[in-house]
Amino acid sequence: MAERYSSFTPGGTGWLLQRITAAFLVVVLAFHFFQLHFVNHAADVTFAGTQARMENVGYFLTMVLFLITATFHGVNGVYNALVNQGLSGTPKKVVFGVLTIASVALVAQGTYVALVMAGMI
Amino acid sequence: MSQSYNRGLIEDFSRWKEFSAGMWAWIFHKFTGWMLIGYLFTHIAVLSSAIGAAQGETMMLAGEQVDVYTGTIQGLESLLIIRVLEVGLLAVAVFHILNGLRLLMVDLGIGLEAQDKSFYASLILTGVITVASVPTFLTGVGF
Amino acid sequence: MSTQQQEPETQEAPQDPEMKGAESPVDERERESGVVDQTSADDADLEGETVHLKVFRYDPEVEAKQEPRFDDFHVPFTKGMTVLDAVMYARDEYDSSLTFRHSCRQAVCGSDAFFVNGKQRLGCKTQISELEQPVRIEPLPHQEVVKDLVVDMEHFYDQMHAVEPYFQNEDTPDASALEEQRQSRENREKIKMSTRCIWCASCVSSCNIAAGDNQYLGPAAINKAYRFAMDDREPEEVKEHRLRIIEQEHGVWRCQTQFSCTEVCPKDIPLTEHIQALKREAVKKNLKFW
Amino acid sequence: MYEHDVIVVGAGGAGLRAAIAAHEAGADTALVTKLHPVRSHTGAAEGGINAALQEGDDWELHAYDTMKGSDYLGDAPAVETLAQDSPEDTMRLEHWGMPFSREEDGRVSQRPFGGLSYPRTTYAGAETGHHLLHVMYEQVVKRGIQVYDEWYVMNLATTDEPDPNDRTCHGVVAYDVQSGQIEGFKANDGVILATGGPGQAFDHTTNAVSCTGDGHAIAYRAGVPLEDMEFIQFHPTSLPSTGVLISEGVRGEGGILYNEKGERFMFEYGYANNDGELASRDVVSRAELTEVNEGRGVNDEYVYLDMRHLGEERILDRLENILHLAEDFEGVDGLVEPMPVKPGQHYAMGGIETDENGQTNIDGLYAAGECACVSVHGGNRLGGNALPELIVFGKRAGRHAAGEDLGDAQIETGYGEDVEVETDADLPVTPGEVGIEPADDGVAADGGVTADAEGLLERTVERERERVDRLMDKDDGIQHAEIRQKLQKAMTDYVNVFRTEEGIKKALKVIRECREEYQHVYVDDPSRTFNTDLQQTYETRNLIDVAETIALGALVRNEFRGAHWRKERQERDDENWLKHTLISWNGGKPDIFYRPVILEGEEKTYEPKVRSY
Ligand SMILES: Cc1cc2nc3c(=O)[nH]c(=O)nc-3n(C[C@H](O)[C@H](O)[C@H](O)COP(=O)(O)OP(=O)(O)OC[C@H]3O[C@@H](n4cnc5c(N)ncnc54)[C@H](O)[C@@H]3O)c2cc1C
Ligand code: HEM
Ligand code: SF4
Ligand code: F3S
Ligand code: FES
Repeated sequence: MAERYSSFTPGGTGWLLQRITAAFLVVVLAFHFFQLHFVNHAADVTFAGTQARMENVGYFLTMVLFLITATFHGVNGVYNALVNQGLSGTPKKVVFGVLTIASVALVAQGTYVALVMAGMI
Repeated sequence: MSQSYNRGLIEDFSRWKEFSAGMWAWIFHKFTGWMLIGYLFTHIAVLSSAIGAAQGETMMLAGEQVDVYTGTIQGLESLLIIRVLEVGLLAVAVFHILNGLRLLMVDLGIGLEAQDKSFYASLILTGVITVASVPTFLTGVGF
Repeated sequence: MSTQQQEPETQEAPQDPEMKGAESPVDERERESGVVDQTSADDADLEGETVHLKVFRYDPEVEAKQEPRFDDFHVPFTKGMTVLDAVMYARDEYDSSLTFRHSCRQAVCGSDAFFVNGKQRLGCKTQISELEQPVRIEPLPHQEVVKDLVVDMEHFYDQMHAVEPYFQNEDTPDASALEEQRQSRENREKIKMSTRCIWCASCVSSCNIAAGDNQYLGPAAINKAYRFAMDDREPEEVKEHRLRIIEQEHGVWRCQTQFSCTEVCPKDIPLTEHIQALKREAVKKNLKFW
Repeated sequence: MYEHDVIVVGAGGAGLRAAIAAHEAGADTALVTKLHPVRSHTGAAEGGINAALQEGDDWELHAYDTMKGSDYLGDAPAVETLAQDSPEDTMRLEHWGMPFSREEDGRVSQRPFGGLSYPRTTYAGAETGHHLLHVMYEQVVKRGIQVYDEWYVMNLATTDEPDPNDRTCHGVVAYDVQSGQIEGFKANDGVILATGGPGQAFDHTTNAVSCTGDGHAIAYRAGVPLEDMEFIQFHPTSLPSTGVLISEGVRGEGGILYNEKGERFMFEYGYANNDGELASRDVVSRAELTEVNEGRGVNDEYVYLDMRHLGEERILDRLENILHLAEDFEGVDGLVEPMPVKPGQHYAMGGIETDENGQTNIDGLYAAGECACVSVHGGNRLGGNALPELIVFGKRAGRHAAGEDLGDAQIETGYGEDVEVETDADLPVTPGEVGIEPADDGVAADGGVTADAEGLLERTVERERERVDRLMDKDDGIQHAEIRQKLQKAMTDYVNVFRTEEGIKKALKVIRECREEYQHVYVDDPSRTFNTDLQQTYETRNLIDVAETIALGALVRNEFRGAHWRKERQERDDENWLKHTLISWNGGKPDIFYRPVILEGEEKTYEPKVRSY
């Protein structure tokens, strides 16, 4: 009965953020693909070129935000998929922890790389 | 129930032939989502070579001394397999985007009756866009 | 029903107590589904022939049936035969131990949802002539099998009960004064489809999420919650309370809009639409607090 | 053994309402039902609930219509109670959230119905019964009333004093369908039977497969008379293969009935030269059956109801759901083909004799709903009068069983000294039990030990366990399905809309044969888990008893009243027949007796009117 469903953690925020990040990602991802495969061919990417783009503050911020949203969106998506498959109890907590650490690491590393590219470090 | 029979999930995936549009969309979306997040991790790993490049590390690429970042990327890009994988990635991303848009519509309660049609549309569009970008992706590979 | 002697008095408007679809505002959706399923191959082709059924058998107590198997039955076809008619025939004529739930034979009791040729369907509402042969009849997937086509429904009932499936308004008018709570036609229309659920569990059985996450409320229970949350006769606080129930982690958010539930529902309830509407309501409610 | 104050058997509209009422009156209440409550056949009702709600209408008009509809065989106290209580009880359903159809101003809608002088049929779309059932189940969930679902009640635990009127009911014996376990349910205050109709006594019925008259039969065998069983309502347009009802709306819109030769028989053969297809239900039913009997039926079974000439547009607009029904349940596309239809058993006016508080002659035993006969419907039930009966008399039975004082009942019950006994019925065979074995009697043979309810219950449980063992241990003989089919066919052939003395006698003979065959019945399924074979074998026995009372009643009542038509005497006979037919089991030797109908109401006496149509 009702007790079975007593985990009163509203999942609504995650759900909403997943949609909002998705909407944001549509734009940025399309832009990103276009930029690096059609405008500049990936094969022609050089460090200098990357540096030039990254030095533009707007581009830099967009990319960092891109990274953060994509990480959240992707990792949250993976987590949800696992919960959908019935993940619960301790394994669920463990997975949550691992995924959180992985995303923090990813965002940290990515931001660091971006800062380097922008020549700020 | 102490005595009852659990048929487990056999009927889930051994019955793929009977799946309907919404189900396929879900499976594909899941699959493409996982590919994308996987790629994101690799992507950042590859780009991390920029750190070395900034510190002046270099490597040999096609007989030339270049910085590690340029070298890694261009080295990878010169491999056909990577180019093909990239087309795959594009397909994956495009489908995920299009179906993602479809899902956003569904969340807003728009066009629910046409959900199967919009799934087929996403599939077809994905195919078209992918095929159309093959030339762009494959230019100059390995030559 | 009308007695003989009253008949002339009501002749100008022959009214039927059992009038079906007599409701005045004609529902759009009902019209749509009016596009009748294609009547397949001429029934005449089948007349005089037998229908080949492959029926899932399991019984924990009978040795030969402890390991599930499929039994073949060849049932003489008669025009208009439904899947339920066919299994009833097989039971009455060939094997009285063939077990399945059934009662009304008219799609109102919800007891005979089976997995027929790979889809959740009500046995009594499925014409056998529309199916490919052999007709495979299995118990509903994702529920434990008790015996043959009978599945354990306890979990389904628990889920239904978990959403507090009863009207809550402490402040109703006086019944003896014959005063009702007013409800607009629009509001009734809005909840109409959701009130048609017959608890057959087809939807839940078709949903992959419900299969994976046992705690997921599932489309039927969420639809039940919708039926009350959207009913204007309940006060605002109750609605909020209802939203709190369905927005738990294993509530509406688990739904991945697979649409299978909507597709199999024998009562044509737009389940996905109702689930999505509740997600939006829940988000709206939460945004209010920010 | 389980123990509660009030045990309600059956969880359709009547049972649920009774349970709610008993619970509200403070009793520890439990529902024991062979189907999960929401599966009950109340869910099939479509039309509506009669209640005098509007201004301009009042209960007296409703009572008058009902009495007239009953062909003056309803008991005034019951009829008036129904009409008086229905408005408030219907309103209460609304307060419990029932989604009634609405008017522009937000009030509940009411529509006109056959036989009603005012539009007072309150409805919720075309699925009133479904909503009524679900709303009341919701209230049961809300109140946390214990439900034993998929428990099949096999018998009552009743003491065995020689005079049934002295007996007391202490509970029921039921078996858990899922596990096969047989248990006693002790009722401290009362047992309420709400087991629904006996439609399965016929092979063609709009009733569910589960409508097997179990409550009728167990009460009957325990010593409660069955009343007015011959009054069975038949609906002229039900689909041949399933019994699903095709509404009168089709004929109302201009649908035409044809026989096999393509003749519009209602006119061609003069069944109703004025009204044609729009003649009343029993007229149309008899016309259809005459066609079939005289060889003009399609496949010797049914006739055609054709609506194609109405045009697709009109059909889609007004009768769209009929298309679905014909398609889903008969595989016929009403736009291209005519629909096959035939008369089907629809409702039983008679049942377990009770007073207006739901009480039977046995202390502690109540009945409500279609299985009971209070009687409000008399010779014929008006459309929309069964659902109010469920809530009004369900509620009363629940409250009374829980100990509330509802005042003294005016309706008498039981087979007493002062009743008129039928002594010269010309019976072709002896009715009743063949070679009665003690175990097959309705009461525990314990020499009148009444003091110890628990002991009584244990003995009754033991008896049923033995019976089950006997049925299961036997390895050959005859299977219940064969007997049931034979019984149903005989009832449909001979005790249908069309009744002749000769036919009914044939039916009684077949019933006798069925009884004899039932001596050899065995259950083939060896499993205790969900053994529906066993359950149905029990049900078939009940059907035999119920069918017999229907046939007996039909045989003795030599007149045409309400739904009961007799070839030998095609008119109403108020002189001799303003009385109820009652049949008492009498330890296996049925007795037929009569009780005068009560036509004196609270304020006025209902004077029988001449029937005209
Ligand atoms: C197609 C159709 C349309 C109708 N339309 C209308 C209408 O429009 N208006 C109207 O007023 N009336 C209508 N009626 C009549 C009305 O619906 C019924 O008379 C009424 O619903 C009967 O209700 P009930 O509670 O007595 O029995 P049911 O609803 O039949 O319930 C019987 C209950 O008893 C239980 N039970 C039976 N035997 C046992 C046992 N041995 N052990 C344990 N449990 C048992 C069952 O599980 C079930 O829960 C219609 C009937 C039909 C068939
Ligand atoms: C570009 C635009 C994108 C859109 C419109 C989009 C949309 C969505 C939506 C709506 C969901 C939720 C599905 C659901 O809960 O029902 C989702 C899931 C997911 N997305 Fe995206 N997404 C986008 C980009 C990305 C990117 C860049 C990644 C990878 C980093 C990603 C990874 C995922 C993953 C892993 C899931 C979970 C899949 C699952 O259910 O298993 N998405 N996406
Ligand atoms: S929502 Fe539809 S499929 Fe689900 S239980 Fe209700 S009627 Fe059955
Ligand atoms: S199938 Fe399941 S995922 Fe949602 S739309 Fe239906 S509940
Ligand atoms: S038998 Fe009742 S829904 Fe099919």
